[in-house]
Amino acid sequence: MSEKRSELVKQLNVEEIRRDFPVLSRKVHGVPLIYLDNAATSQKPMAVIEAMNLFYQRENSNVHRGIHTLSEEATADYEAARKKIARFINAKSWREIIYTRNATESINLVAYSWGLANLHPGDEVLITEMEHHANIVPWQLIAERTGATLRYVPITLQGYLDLDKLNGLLTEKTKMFAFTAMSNVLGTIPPVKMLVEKAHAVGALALVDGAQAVSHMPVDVQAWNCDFLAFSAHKMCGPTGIGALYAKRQLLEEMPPFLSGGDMIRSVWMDHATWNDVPHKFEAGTPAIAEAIGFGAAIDYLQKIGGMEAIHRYEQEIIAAAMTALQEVEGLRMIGPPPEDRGGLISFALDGIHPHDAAAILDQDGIAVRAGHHCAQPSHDRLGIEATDRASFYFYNLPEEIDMLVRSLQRAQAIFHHP
Amino acid sequence: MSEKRSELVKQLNVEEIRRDFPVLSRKVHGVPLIYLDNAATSQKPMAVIEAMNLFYQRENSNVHRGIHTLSEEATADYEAARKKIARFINAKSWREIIYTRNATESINLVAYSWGLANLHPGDEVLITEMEHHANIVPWQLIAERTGATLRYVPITLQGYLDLDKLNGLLTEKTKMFAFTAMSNVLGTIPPVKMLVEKAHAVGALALVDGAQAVSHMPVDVQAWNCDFLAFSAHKMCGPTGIGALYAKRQLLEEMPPFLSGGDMIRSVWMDHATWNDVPHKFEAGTPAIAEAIGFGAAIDYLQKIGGMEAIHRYEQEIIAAAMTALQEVEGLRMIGPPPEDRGGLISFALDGIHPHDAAAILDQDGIAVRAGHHCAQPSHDRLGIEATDRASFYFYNLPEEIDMLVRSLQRAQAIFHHP
Amino acid sequence: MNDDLYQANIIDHYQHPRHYGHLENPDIVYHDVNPNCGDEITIELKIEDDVIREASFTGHGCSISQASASMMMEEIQGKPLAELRGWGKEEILDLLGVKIGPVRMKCALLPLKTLKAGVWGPSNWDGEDADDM
Amino acid sequence: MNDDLYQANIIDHYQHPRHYGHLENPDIVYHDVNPNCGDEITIELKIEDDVIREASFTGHGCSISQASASMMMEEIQGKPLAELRGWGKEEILDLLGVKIGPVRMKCALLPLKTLKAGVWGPSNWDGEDADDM
Ligand SMILES: Cc1ncc(COP(=O)(O)O)c(C=O)c1O
Ligand SMILES: Cc1ncc(COP(=O)(O)O)c(C=O)c1O
Repeated sequence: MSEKRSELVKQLNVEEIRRDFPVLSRKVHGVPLIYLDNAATSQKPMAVIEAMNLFYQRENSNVHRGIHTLSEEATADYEAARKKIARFINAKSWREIIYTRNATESINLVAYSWGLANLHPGDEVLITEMEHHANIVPWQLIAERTGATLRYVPITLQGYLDLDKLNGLLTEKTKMFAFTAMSNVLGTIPPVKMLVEKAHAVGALALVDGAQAVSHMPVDVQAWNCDFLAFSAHKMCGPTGIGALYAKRQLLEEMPPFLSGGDMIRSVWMDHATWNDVPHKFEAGTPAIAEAIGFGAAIDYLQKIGGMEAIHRYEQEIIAAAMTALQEVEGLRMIGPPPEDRGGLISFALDGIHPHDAAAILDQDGIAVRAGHHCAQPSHDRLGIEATDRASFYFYNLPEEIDMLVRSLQRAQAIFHHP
Repeated sequence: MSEKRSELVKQLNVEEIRRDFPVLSRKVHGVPLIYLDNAATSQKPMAVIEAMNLFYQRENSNVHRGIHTLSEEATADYEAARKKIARFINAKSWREIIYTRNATESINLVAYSWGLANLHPGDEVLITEMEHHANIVPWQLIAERTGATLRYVPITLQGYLDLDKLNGLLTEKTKMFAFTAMSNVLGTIPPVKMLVEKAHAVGALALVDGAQAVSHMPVDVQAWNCDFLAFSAHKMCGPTGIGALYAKRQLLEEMPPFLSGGDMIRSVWMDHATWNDVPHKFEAGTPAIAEAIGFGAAIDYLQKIGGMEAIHRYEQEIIAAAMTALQEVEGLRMIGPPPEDRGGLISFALDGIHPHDAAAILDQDGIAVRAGHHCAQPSHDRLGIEATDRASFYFYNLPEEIDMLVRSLQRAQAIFHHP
Repeated sequence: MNDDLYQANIIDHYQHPRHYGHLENPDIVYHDVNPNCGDEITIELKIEDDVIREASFTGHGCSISQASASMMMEEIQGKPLAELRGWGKEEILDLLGVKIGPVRMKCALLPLKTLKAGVWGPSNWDGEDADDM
Repeated sequence: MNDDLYQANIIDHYQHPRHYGHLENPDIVYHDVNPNCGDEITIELKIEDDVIREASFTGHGCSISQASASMMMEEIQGKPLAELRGWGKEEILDLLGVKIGPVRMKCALLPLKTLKAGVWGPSNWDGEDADDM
């Protein structure tokens, strides 16, 4: 590994990149932090923190409605960030980007606005067994409210979508096919473009949950041709409190508003109101202004360090190395597909050790992983596993952190099996 | 004024307080900024900015689901902020505080969750003509969806609620009475406690829009006995991207969820899900973690500098002085009640000068005010005014800024009337 | 261009708008507002052989939006539609003769936006609001 | 108290839980889960004259939640309900004998929470989750 390691690390300049992240020099329990919980949320570089500080210290003001200088500057920066996001995923227009709190709210927006207006008894919404709760529960609730039926594409024991079953499930009854572009448990990257095509072939819309994909690989909504894409800033070096929904402009024009209040209206009379242009029609009240600016700074940062293609390649090498190394740990079972079909995360179970206990022991060694069902109970149920530990990498993780992970897991084995 | 001025300013230590706000030493168009747009959003002290920086630099992590140290610390700080908010408005329990993006989302949450479940044809929702669009449009949309009827308490030409009409409007048909505790256009502070009592007397719930009140005066939800209270952090020295909904616990237990996804569930099966305890039941997906911590820091700051009682008193003196001084400006018409019945803001119109033009001229002198209908079209319609300029004060504004405002308005008069 | 918005000619057009009022039997009447600030413009046109024979407006709002409408009205009387089709930001700013920041730009362009939407449909606006990426 | 969670007795109770399984005709069966991590406990009780005559549990989850259940089971056999009513955090931490941070606290207290909810109703829990302001 060591030779390849240095090549790999040089490629992205990881040693230098790490200096941009103050938290990465922190110690926990007296040892250096090894942060492997990136699928839950990523760390933030100084460039992002400082962009928000600058906003608060120089031009903090409300947007859109102000004539004074601060408000003009704040509005310009807030809207410039939207354009960065649009370009980042190759949207046709900045009007196709709606700011939300997170990927979860983005999906809820579609479920409430599009779903309540367009779903009827007999209609079907198709999701998959590898979805995050964010792409399950909103559809359960909207199906219940509208009388539509929720169906699932099953997953195979290897952690792939069972594409043989797809044709039977995707019918003219299907009005929406909503699926993740990268599973946050299995790591699986499904064939998004093909799935969108299949949805469109039966007249369904396609919503892609990009919470993991947009943070970890190049995404091009025009190439995918998806109708909606949901993602969060906090998983891609951006701040908490902001996410985005991409939607094709025509759909946004047709959809009724979701949240309502100031800024999303054109005019308000006592008995009714008319709506502002898209995307503003979907953004009610004072938005997360500093956070939007931080989101834009995060995108600048990702591009500056090498771009999503390089980041994705780096993570795929890291995950291949990790999966090889983890085979050394006795009684460790990994779930999901081989490295070439997955993103930079790996979920595993240890014989006789509950994932929480393993995570707690790793924490004593400074290693942060997540334990549980990772907000994806159905995929765990399907694989017959109650919970797992998940190690998830980002471009600032070093190959030697894998070795530390392996050693700490071996310590856990010793504690439980030779107490 | 000058003698009283120094007493007043000493009371809160305003000169010193101003140093906590980096933006207040900024220049625009070459002259020092005079920020009188506080009703739109307040400025942020370093203590708030730094609390968020510290989070990002030391313990950034996702909350609730993590076993590792960073997640444990982040969760503790995120929940500690909730308790600060609960105590700040004297809620009975931290479980009564739901984090939202802003006051607007707080009201939408009630409209969707409580409203869709409880409103039926024939039911009435009562609001007032002095509401912000955030407390109008959600009720219009929910009324349309449920068949309920929306009614308005009129306002008098002096800018008070027309309480004589209230008894006729508040009937057993009324299921919800939603009103602001401080008008963002007129400044009016209605008798909240009495209005809540009247709502309860007919069996209606009472929602208080506290977007202005919570930022500018002491608020005690137990004394008011309101069922819901909506407010935003960004108007009270906190960050953008976070607000809160207070609701009596019993109501929260009974209400169905609104947004859904991770963190708000107890268990998810393929066909249904069960809910987490309140308030988590209403918080879906990764929350605005840094922002919640910043919100907590803002509350600490407001209390440190003297508390809401002192702030309110200071603003009332400022506004009394401002209203006296503005009488010097020819052709200036102020709207709303006298100083003793209002918060620290004043909306006015100038003869023959559109509010946008006045605001643009003030901006050249470094003075930031808002121009327009301030997201309250119905109250403008009622008073027969198309738009106004609004100067809104906070505890860091100085009495001499009033003099600058007056002088700049006189300059606007000269430009338009003696060009 | 002048740095100071409030030139005498702008205030003059604002205080004494040209072609303000209604036409008899207009061929096109179109109304638009600026949602952020409430400026309103209604444009009325009589069109013959793809030429504007007569144009007038009504509305209210700030001096920039109303002066822009008034100046544009003077300019378009008798103009072939084909010529107007190419109009954008520059033509309006030339008329106004002052520098305009991003916020007031919407005020300045509202009359042209209303005109173009009235003649060629609302999706035909490609001025300041356009999808410039 | 010991700083290190994973003491031999905890692992022993986890690997060999006492009173694990079902009772015949239990008077009370109550189930609860820890929504954040998925620990589950079902408690079964036979009660006579306000005394626990027999208690057992089933469940799955981390060593802390299961060892806590197993240790609590040993302790409550034959105990009057009146005595258990006063139990809280301290009693459980004494049984476990290790220091427990805020996150794992929920695991440690889940068995007691389930027991108290089963006997006196869900609103009767005033342990770690209580509304301490
Ligand atoms: C009275 C009132 N209600 C509601 C709001 C909406 O607040 P926000 O934009 O933070 O949601 C405001 C602020 O503009 C307000 O002044
Ligand atoms: C695949 C997937 N979808 C959705 C989400 C929800 O993201 P957020 O919590 O930012 O809304 C996540 C993150 O946890 C995820 O991994």
